[in-house]
Amino acid sequence: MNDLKSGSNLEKVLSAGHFAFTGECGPPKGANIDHLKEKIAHLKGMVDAVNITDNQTAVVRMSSWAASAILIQEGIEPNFQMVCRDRNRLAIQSDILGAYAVGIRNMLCLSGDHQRFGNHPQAKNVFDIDSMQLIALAKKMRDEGKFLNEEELDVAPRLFIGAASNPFADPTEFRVYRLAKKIASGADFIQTQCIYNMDLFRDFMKKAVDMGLHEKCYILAGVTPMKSVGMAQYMAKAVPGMDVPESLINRLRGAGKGKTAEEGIKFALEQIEEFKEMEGVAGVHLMAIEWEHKVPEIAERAGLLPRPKV
Amino acid sequence: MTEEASAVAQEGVSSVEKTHDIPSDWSPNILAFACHYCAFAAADLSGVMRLSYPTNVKIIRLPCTGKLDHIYILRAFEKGIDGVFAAG
Amino acid sequence: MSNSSSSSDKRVRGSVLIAGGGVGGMQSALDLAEAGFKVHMVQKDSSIGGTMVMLDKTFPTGDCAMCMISPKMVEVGRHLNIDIHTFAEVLSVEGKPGDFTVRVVQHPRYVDSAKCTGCGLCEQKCPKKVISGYEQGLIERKAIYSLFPQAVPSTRVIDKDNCIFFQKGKCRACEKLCEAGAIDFDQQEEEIELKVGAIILSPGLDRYDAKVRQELGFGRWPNVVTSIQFERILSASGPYRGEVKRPGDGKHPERIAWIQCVGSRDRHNANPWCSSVCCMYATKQAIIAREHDDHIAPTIFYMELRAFGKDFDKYVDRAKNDYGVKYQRAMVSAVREEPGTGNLILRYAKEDGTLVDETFDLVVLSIGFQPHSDVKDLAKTFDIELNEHRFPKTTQFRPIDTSRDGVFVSGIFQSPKDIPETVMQGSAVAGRTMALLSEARGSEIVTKELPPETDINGQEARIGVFVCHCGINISQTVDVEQVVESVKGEQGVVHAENVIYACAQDSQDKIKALVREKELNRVVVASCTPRTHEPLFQDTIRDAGLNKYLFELADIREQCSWCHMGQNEDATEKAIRIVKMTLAKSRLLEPVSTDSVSVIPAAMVIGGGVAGIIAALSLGDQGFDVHIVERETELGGLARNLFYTLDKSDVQEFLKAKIDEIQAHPRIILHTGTEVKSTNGFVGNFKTTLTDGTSFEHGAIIVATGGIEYEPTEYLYGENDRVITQRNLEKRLAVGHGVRSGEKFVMIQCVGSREEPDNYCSRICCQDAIKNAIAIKEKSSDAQVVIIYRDIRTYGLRETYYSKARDLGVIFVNYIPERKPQVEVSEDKLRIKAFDYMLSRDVEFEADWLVLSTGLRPHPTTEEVGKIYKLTCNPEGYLLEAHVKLRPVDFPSEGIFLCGLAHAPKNLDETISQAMAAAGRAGVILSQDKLAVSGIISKHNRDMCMSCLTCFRLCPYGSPYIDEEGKVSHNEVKCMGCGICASICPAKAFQVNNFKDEQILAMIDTLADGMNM
Amino acid sequence: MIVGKQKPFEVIWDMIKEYKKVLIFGCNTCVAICHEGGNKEAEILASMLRMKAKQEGLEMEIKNRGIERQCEHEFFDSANEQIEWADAVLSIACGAGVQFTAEKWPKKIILPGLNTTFIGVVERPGLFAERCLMCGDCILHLTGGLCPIARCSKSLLNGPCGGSSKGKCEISKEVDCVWDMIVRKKMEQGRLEDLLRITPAKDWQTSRDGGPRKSVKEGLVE
Repeated sequence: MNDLKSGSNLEKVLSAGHFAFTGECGPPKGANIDHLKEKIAHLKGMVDAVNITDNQTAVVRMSSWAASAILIQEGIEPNFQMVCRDRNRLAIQSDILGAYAVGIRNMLCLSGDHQRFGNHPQAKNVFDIDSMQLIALAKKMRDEGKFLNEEELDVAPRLFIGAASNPFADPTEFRVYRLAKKIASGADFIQTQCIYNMDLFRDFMKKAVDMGLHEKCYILAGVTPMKSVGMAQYMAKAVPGMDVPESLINRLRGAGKGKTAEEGIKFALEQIEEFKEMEGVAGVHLMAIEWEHKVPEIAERAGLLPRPKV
Repeated sequence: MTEEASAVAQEGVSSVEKTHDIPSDWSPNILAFACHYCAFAAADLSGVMRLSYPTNVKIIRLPCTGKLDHIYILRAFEKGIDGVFAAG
Repeated sequence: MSNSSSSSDKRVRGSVLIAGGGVGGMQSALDLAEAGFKVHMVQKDSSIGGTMVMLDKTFPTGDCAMCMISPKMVEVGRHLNIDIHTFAEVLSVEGKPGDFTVRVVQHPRYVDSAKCTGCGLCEQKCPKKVISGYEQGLIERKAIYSLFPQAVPSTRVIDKDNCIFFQKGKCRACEKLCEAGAIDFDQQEEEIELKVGAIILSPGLDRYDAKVRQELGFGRWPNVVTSIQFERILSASGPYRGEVKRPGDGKHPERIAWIQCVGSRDRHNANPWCSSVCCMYATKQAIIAREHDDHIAPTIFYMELRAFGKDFDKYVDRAKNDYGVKYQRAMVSAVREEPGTGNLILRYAKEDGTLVDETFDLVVLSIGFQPHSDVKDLAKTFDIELNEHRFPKTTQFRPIDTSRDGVFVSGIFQSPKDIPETVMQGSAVAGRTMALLSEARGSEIVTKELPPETDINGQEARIGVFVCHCGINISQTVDVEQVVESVKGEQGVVHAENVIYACAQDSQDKIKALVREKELNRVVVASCTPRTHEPLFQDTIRDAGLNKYLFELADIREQCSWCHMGQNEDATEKAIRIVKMTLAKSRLLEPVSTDSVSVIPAAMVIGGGVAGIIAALSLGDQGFDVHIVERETELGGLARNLFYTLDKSDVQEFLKAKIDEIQAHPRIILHTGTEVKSTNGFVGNFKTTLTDGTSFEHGAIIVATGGIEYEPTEYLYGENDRVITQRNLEKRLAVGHGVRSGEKFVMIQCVGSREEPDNYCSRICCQDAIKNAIAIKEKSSDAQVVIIYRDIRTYGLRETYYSKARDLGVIFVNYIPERKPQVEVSEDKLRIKAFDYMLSRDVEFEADWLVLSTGLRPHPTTEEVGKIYKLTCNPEGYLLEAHVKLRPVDFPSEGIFLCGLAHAPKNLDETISQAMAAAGRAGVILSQDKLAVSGIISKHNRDMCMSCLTCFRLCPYGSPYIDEEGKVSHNEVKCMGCGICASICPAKAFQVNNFKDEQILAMIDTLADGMNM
Repeated sequence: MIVGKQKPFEVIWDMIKEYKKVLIFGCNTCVAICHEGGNKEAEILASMLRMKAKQEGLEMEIKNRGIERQCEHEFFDSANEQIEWADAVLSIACGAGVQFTAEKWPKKIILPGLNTTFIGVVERPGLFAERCLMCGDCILHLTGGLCPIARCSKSLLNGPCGGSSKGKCEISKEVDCVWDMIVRKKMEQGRLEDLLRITPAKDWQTSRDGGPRKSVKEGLVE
């Protein structure tokens, strides 16, 4: 992994063998860039790159590549997320070119949540291609310098291609194969869904390692600290593909009033400690949803600071 | 909300049912559909027992209430019959 | 009419005398008449109907008893080959099987049945009131009366003892009023001689006279009633119109007590037998009473709860759980009235022995059955032997044969039983008789010769309208002339007139004449209900050459004049409207041609156990080919493990004799070691292929797949070889193992029965235990036998064996399922601990043998066979009959019948009865040359059909099917004309004959046209 | 078959109320099978609309009739007279039938009474379920006979996505995850390797995305 594919900070951190640490931020529901800047300020210097979500949960927000561009202005490296729900292959390719042109170097390829539960359920979805095909498309543009239709493009967008993996969705026995498929399609790094069921994740990683997947790709474990018992219950019940063990909910409940958030952070820290040692895990992706200001504290307590300069 | 449903909601299209004021001397005309084997027999028995009920009830015999077609009920209402009673 | 060949010198006659017109007798009559035998029914009462007509509703469906039985009565009354002799009695019987001469006395009714139209006017006007026996003394009737409103025949009868004219020489009000001139005070007793081939006795039973039990207060306290009185109280057509009131003061009772076993199971004051039905009818009455008035709190005082029949326990559970019926196990020692309130104080001992006085508002005495007081005379008349209890002597293996050949017995007269078993035996004696008289089948029946039908194709409607006065039944309320005037000039009406009695012979003749004279092609009669009178008028116009479906009846009596009395103007208007609606339909009536299909005179019996064997023999003896299909290599089924019956008959000897008979029978073909692979076709025309490749055609199917015995896992069975089943014990005793003096036997009842997952009574185990206990005691009187039981359910005459076992010193210990007996093994001895619920203390027994009374289960093949023929099973896996009360051996699908353990657990004699019943029912079909398809069926228009399968999925009778071309076709033979297909078809590809959409819509439109809006 | 659903009564009423003579025109094939557009439904709808007209005090004549299929010329012959009579025809056929009626009667007002919903099967009596999206390039041989284009909410060709949970789709617990079904079926058949291959981006030209389609049967076409 010596020849850098994109030269992004994230890629450099990972290829240098550091334990990577990425954050996440949702663009504003409006054109309020001040609020965006305020949120990302908490992350500056705390993480190696910040994922900028793309109309996450099918709720309309500022476009992810525009928000990514603002991050670049602020001196923070974005991880530009792109979903297949809202664009056909024409728009996807033009957006990739545009993103690269404004300096974006990381792109996370996703299928995207269905619009049914977003704020425009009346929308016609696109899904011209799926996430797997998006990965392959990005790789083709970068490595072959070709559009999907085999036409040559002049300057290839050199992106560090990421993909998501949810070890907890069903059918669980297929999940590691799907990971392998994404890697085979061209994913350079993987960010997983939030992990709460450590037993299942350990098992998943063991299989991935057995298949040698960790040698072909960097796997970043997803962590979202629980803020409250209510949040844990909501995630357990309402978020598809989320596996929150009853024991964790009980642990949070047992922490007592006013102390659940701290207990949630403690659990996240324990997880990060384990991921540092876990074979095949190359870093942590911290999704502190609307809790960006807690990222420095968590990074600090997790012993992840300072972030390496590469 | 579908386009249609919202059209209904926005344009305030009148609902299917319309209510009317009922005059005080009004009495309803009622049509009963009765299964030959049970309800029609019950109607017979009420006669045998000389049980009295208003004359504005008429009965159409069916071989079984399974034969009761949607259109029978609709036609009755359409023609101005006030109440339909299906028994079987 | 013409007699189709009869000669008096023939040895075997094709006619049957049935003494008794209850539900059992009617079943026999209809089966026999349909199967080609002439039937003479002799009934002592003035109407047929028997006991069932007095009942309000029947369990478990809550169907109205009269609604179920009334169509049957009408059918019997109208059948061309059933002659009813009511108000008549048999005087003597001479001759031999095949050729009896019976003398019958016909008592005078003083009403000429040929003239009486049953209009009932005489009854209304008769000034003399008499206590009504039918209504159990709760209200009065008139001196000229009909037993009940739906009586068949409807001819009234004058009660001579109470008639003012007969007693005082003046009045004759009825005679003056009768427009038909039917009153005949000079009528004399008549004697008739009947020649018949066989005799069926089905005269029913009397009920115990509750006054004998003085301590219970019946006859003394007005609010103590008998169960039959309570049936009338509950009945919507009864004395209180279905309102639950007490006779004493008309108040609505809330606390109602039932006292069970009044007159039953009591050797000292009453009858020793169990009446079989009281536990269930009391439960039913409690439920129905609650349904009438939910303030009612029922309590049933009982000693043994005998819910032994199919789904009976479930019904009792429903009573307890859903209706709050309280079951109190206690003997009520006295009932006395609380002064001033009319309430009743019951004294009884609670489980713990304390004496309690509890107050109730109404007390119902569950009175049992007993033979009529003149039963000995009856036995003498028919020359049959009675048993010690004055019931006809029968045996376990020949349950419906009396001591006299050719004289058979059925129903409660044979022994106490409920309605379905009575109906079953009704069909069984019919089957038995069909076999006896098979060579004379068809020899004495009359068939009707009809003129050719007029072709009305293309003709405009020419309608004749006849409006009936029904004496004054209609005309006193409805202006009949005005009705006639109103229809004159209506489209298509070419004749309209009013007649005094449309159903009288002169009117019938007039209608026929007018059809010919005025070339009528539709006839409308406005009179009474089509339910009873439509067939009569249909026959009339058919006699005049019109297709019978060109007739339509307008009901202006039951549904107009009778329910709008005193509202003459409105009633007349309504009558006009009804007639015009009927006219609208009539204009659109079309002739309906009824098809018929041939019948293959052969049957297939699935299962070669006792049920299958008996059914096959009966059918073979009736003259039909029979294929028995038995999956095992040997016949006999479960009976191979039985050795003797309660009355000590030898089962193995019986079985061997029957198998020999089967093997020697020229008409029976045995297929053993094979099973049904598939059956195609429909009633009359089935084709079956067996797994061994054999295939054959047949017209009927009898499902007798039998049962298996539960293999216990409880009470150390299989672990200790001293723990055995009743069947093991029976074999030991039968093959000659002696019983040591002092040998100790403990029996536990309900092993694997009446508990989840098999929460039903297996019916046979109580009597099995008692049978074996008696056998032990008879081998060694000082052997110890203990029976640990929940309820001893020795119903009917079996009860006497229970008493006998007690007399022999068998110890009975009552347990409740919450505290089951415990079994321990210590030093080679079995120790059984139990909690005796009655004595409320722990008891302990040492035993050499622990005998488990294990239940029955349906045979596993029952479900498979059920799937082949689309038969449904109850949750326990027993096949569901077409109707629990009146069609106990039929299935909803025509041509398929049921008997034996596949239906429900039952004793050997009951299996034999049911097998003969199934054979009788099958015989009815197989004896037809052609099966007529009903006219009222759904017609399928294949051009309009797009095979959406909606009808195919929804038809309850499976008449739409997917044909060879893969499209939906309709098998009209299976169609019952319910019209579900027509009302649901999205393409409107179905129309029901005589109920076509256009016909119904025309009626609706005509109704609407006449409304004041 | 084609599955449809009758439009809300109010919507239908709004469409027809301005006309004096209205024919409710049923189609007795696909939409009759799903009990939305056959003779019976035409009869019911006509009756209800007549009542509505009466309640609204409008002088209208509303009749009903149906033909075998509204997508073929010849079947129309038997209904010509009534269509001619009507000011407006409310066709309760699928969208194809409505349009074909409109094409055949260019001067007539032809209105749709149904929403044409999907091509599906009778899963249980009364329960119709979508099976095919008519993409014009069938891939069922790759996916164990289960179509992810029609039955995956996102039409993913390389599923299942991360929202699959206990065999259900992320959009609703009422919707089966077809990819879950595909994976399990392939595993049962021992053909999981089929799913390890990456399915490339689909050529949607054969689908509606290639513009309105026609199909020619050589030898039959005139």
